[in-house]
Amino acid sequence: MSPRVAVFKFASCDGCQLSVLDAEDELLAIVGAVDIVEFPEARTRREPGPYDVGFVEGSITTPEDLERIKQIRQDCKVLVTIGACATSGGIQALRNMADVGGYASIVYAHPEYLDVLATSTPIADHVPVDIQLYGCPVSKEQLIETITAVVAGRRPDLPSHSVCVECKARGTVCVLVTGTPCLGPVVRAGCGAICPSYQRGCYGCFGPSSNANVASLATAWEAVGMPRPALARALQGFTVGAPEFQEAIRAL
Amino acid sequence: MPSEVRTIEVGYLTRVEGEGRMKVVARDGKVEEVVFSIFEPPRFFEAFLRGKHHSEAPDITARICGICPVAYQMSSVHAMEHAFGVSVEGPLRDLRMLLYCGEWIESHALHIYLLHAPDFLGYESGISLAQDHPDIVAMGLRLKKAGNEIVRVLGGREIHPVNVKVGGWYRLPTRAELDHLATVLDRVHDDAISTVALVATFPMPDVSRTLEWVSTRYPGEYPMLGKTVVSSAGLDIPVHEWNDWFVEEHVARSNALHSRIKTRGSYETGPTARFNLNSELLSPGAAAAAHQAGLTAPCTNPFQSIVVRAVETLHAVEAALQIIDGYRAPAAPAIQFVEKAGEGCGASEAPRGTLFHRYRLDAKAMITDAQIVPPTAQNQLSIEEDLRLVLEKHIAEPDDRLRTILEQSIRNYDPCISCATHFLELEVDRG
Amino acid sequence: MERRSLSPDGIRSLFVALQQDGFRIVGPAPVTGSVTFAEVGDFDELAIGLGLEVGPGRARVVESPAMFGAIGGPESLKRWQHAPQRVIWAGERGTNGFTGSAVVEESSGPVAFFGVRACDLAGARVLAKAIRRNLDERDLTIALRCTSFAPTCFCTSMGTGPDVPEGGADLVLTEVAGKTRMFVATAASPRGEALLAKAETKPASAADVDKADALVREVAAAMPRAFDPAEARSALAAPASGWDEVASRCMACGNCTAVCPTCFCVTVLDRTDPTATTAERIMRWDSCFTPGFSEMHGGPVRSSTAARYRQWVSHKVSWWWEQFGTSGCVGCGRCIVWCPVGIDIREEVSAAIERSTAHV
Amino acid sequence: MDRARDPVALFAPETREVLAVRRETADTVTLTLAGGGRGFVPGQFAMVYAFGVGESAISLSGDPYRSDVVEHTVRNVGAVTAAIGALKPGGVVGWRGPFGTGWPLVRARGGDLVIVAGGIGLAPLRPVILAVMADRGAYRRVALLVGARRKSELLYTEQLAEWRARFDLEVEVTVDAATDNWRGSVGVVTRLIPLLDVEPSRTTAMVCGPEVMMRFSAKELLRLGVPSRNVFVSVERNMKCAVGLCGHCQIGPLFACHDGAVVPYDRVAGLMEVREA
Ligand SMILES: Cc1cc2nc3c(=O)[nH]c(=O)nc-3n(C[C@H](O)[C@H](O)[C@H](O)COP(=O)(O)OP(=O)(O)OC[C@H]3O[C@@H](n4cnc5c(N)ncnc54)[C@H](O)[C@@H]3O)c2cc1C
Ligand code: SF4
Ligand code: SF4
Ligand code: SF4
Repeated sequence: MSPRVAVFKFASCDGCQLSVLDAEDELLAIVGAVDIVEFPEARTRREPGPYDVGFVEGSITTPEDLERIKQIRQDCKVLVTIGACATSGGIQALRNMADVGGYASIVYAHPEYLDVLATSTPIADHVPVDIQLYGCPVSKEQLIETITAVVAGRRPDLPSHSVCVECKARGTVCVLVTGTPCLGPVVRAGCGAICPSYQRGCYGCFGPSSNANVASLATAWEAVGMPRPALARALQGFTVGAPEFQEAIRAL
Repeated sequence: MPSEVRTIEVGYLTRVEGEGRMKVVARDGKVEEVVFSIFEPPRFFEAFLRGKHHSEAPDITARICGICPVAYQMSSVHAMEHAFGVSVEGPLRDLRMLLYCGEWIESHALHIYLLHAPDFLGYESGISLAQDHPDIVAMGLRLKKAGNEIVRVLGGREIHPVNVKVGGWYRLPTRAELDHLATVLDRVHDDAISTVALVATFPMPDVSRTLEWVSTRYPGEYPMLGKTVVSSAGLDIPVHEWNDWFVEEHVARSNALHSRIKTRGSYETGPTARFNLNSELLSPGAAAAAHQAGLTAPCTNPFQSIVVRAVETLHAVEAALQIIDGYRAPAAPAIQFVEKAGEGCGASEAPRGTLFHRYRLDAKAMITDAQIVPPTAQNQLSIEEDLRLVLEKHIAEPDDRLRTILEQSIRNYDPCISCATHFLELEVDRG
Repeated sequence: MERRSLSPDGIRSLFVALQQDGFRIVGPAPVTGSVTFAEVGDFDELAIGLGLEVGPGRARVVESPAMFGAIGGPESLKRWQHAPQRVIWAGERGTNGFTGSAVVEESSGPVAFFGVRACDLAGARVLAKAIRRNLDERDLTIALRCTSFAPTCFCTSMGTGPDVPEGGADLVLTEVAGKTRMFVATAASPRGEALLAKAETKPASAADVDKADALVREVAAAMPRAFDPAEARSALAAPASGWDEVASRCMACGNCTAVCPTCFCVTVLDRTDPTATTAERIMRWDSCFTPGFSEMHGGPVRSSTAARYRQWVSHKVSWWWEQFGTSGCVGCGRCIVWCPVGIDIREEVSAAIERSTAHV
Repeated sequence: MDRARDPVALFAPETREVLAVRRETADTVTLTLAGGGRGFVPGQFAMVYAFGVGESAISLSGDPYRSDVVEHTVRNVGAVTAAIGALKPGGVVGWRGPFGTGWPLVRARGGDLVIVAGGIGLAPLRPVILAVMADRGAYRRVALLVGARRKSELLYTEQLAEWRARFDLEVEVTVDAATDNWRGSVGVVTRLIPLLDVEPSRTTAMVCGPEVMMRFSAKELLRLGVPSRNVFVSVERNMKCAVGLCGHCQIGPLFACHDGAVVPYDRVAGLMEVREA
């Protein structure tokens, strides 16, 4: 019997689950190999759990979410979080930083009206997660790799090293060494090093790599005219909620 | 005689982008309540845009919606350029249109084949449609892939592309990249034509209504990157006068703002509105295909929006080919400008309709205030009016069938709920 | 062998001769932000009159008085010798187990490596030993002796340049940049000679030859000494401590290993189709700086950045000798230029030598 | 490049049928694969490939004198070993080998032999025991010290019992924790080394197990007086190719895949003593 797969959504832009439908070449083969029994964005037929694999997009932002994710965890044998929202709270986790901008007060002005939590948090803060796919959005290739790896019983190839490894393999000239600020050295690979190949620095949508050394990167940024506060600002993006970046922002 | 009350509720609308629900109540054959509401949790984009540098807006606002990120990038860069008193024209603008063509093709093909066609053909999803009609879905996927390929080549990736910036681009495409796109588009040109013919054969519920249609306009072009806003009731204003004419309101049951035209009420934006206001500006092939499909402006049957979408897809394929053909690389990937304080407005045509952005910037070109009006919020009232109409017309149908038609009529708008819940302030009327 | 001289037009004719002989040509080309080896289809795609101003963690394109003035671009010959990623095996599940076979690399035509320097050639020789694969015998190397050097260069310390050793290339060019650009050419193999015969050349005057040789000698004399390879070999033979300071700067990003012409490490990955009926094994560049590199169940053997940096440097300048009878470092300086934080292997090795002698 | 001599051909496995599967412990099985070991030396390993999942270095654990089949004892610790461990008779794996160095049986002849195994480390040493017993007269005293975490994790229990019953083989088994009605020796295996009745200067020692266990065993053996050049250990490192091309298995100047896995302790003592992490 083919594995029963479900796709769930929390606070998000839907971009990550759309990546499933963006796998045009593989889509029909995938739906032939796995049974997508729960995927409200794509099908009306809906089936309750248990599921073999559950893909979760989005961050936890409401009290109901807290309950729903626990149920989903119980229903799924393998739980895969997809994207920056699900793995680090997403861009909406900017609200977690009390000192940023005036919008926290917008949330708190009428808290009684809100069924919204003061924070946007990653799924793994609430339930154990088996596989994490990073990125805003996730990489289609990594998504396909994960699905095929689960079908084959393989460990998916999801490296935690820096973007630079992919950047060099691709043959892009380093934009940082040639004068443009880039977060690549402290950011997790997976996208294929897109930004440098478009002549801009990596802006970190895959979150921190393992062994991320932001303090050292600060010197490289200074060398291209970007002082420490600029680096701190740059880290306040789509993976602002990652603890390594939070810590680095405080230290900078 | 006890009165008969029928309630049809769909707690979680499927095959739409985001989380919404629908409820209609009829008493003794009379429509009593019609609600299309949005419960997707808000993400407070306009709030956290405050304090961000203007250059971050295209990347940040893209994350409002994974299905139309290009639209957000376009409306935001136009608003910023308006604030700085510059405008991007010539080949840099053409490339923006090319990127937009990619998004239209991708988004329309997704909606037509995977989300909407199943309603007309009696399937619960594109996935099950593919089981019986693999050729049809394969054709849709080919088209979708071609659209995505444009966005990937110009933007770096299909969703949340990275190459758009205020003033132009980070990197210009190479001739080889554009030639590759031309080949890709040539290959799906026939698919785009066949798509119009195919959807024109779909059985349509027979409903007709007229309302005020709104779209942007740019002289001589089928609208994409608009300069003015026009309507079927004679509105014709520069984009920056948007707030003088349109107003957003809070509605209790929804996590989104509804908009209406001041003093007039609901209106529709999107493919049908664009077509009704600009059909003479379609590419020759698209105009011919529309004619052959029996589609004429004004199109008053909301269910025909699927045909309009197919026509626009063909238009985008042809427009893209024309842009590639005429492209001459400009000297620099972006124009120079001086950052300054001010306010700027921009609007463009997301696949689902007009997307309006307005920003206020301080002296360091940091955002102090942002306003985003996405198409689905604008259409919410007309969606409800359509539901009412359809309900009245089909009230005799059994519940299951009725529910299907009602859901289908919501999908006529290809609603994008993630977009609709961007909002700034929250004032929820809990009755 | 007789030495000939070529004008810039002569160089162009050499290029055209290569094209006519059916070579794919890899030479110094302007790529956004730098000048580096790339495949070019036309002589005018070469980086003519461009140089690189490089330093630790820094590179900028500048104008150059020389026709080919750029030293230190990120690409060596490695990309053409040892592809970043390739499928090495493909198989299919059958009713009875599976079948499969090795995917041996298809030749995409012989390559002419144009304008390669002594350190690039040394890098290719060292890499060939590690991957047990020489350049294709149909490939051709047209070397350029260095008449200037970058502040990151240390080929003289490693004994790899600036002169091209005998048999190191098919054709050796030396650019004499003056009011008029001129090249002295020496055919170093019969194929090099045949190629030269097809180009517009004239006999080189003794003065030109002397000038060319003097320029190369001047470079050799002027290049500062980095460290003594023998000392480095013994100082780094046993793992010692002292790597925490460099580890505080190193980002474990892997740029150094990627640009190093001799770093050869790869990983092997598996891929399947959605139904797991076909499978592929993929070989891809890896780096001793990645966490997966030394992974055993329970975690990596070398988890700290200090351990990874030590592994890299020790392997390059010490253990390589035992494995392949040569230093793994050829002194090209690429790892210094392309390390985003400018970590300088010369300084780190010197410091390690100092630490080891201080211990004794 | 000389494409004809592309060394990736070295990566291509042959296919082998699983003839038998014997469960050793909850997470460990011994597989019998069709086809011989190509004259492997005890201590050598093969790369065993599970289709679509990946390849792992697995020691040859069977009788070196059999030329029709090979045996592998596999502990399930991850994806590849799980897939291999789940195979049933009739299943097929990919196989390349044998690779690496072997235990120094020739050198051990005429002297005393001490074999120290911890956990799965007994697998590469079983061919040694089988070879020694087939030629028992060639060695003087032979001692086998086996450690496991608990009784239920002991490998080859039936065979161990047979070996213990022999008079020409000294077998000591110890567990870290006395569970499952264990009535034998308790404690780490290294504690048994000082009690050995061997002539140290004429002793060859072969040690395989977790890295710490090998380090402490080696120390005890040296303390007993066994010359360091006579102590052999097996170094395990992440291996992606087994033919010296991937670079992963390096430990100092050694490639564990062809300079090892079996190495004289004095070659790696310095490397094993400095914590690499
Ligand atoms: C020379 C040698 C002989 C071996 N003999 C045996 C044996 O007889 N029986 C047995 O059960 N195991 C043996 N192993 C260990 C076995 O190779 C690993 O347990 C196995 O590779 C783990 O792979 P996995 O995918 O199941 O686990 P995972 O934990 O999913 O593996 C993840 C990664 O780590 C690497 N890895 C993890 N653990 C090890 C390890 N201990 N050694 C090397 N690489 C590792 C794998 O290559 C893989 O890349 C031997 C290892 C070596 C080097
Ligand atoms: S991670 Fe990014 S792309 Fe994915 S759902 Fe969140 S905002 Fe969208
Ligand atoms: S451009 Fe960025 S990602 Fe690429 S190598 Fe340089 S620092 Fe790393
Ligand atoms: S030395 Fe430099 S290039 Fe190498 S891993 Fe460290 S930071 Fe990266």
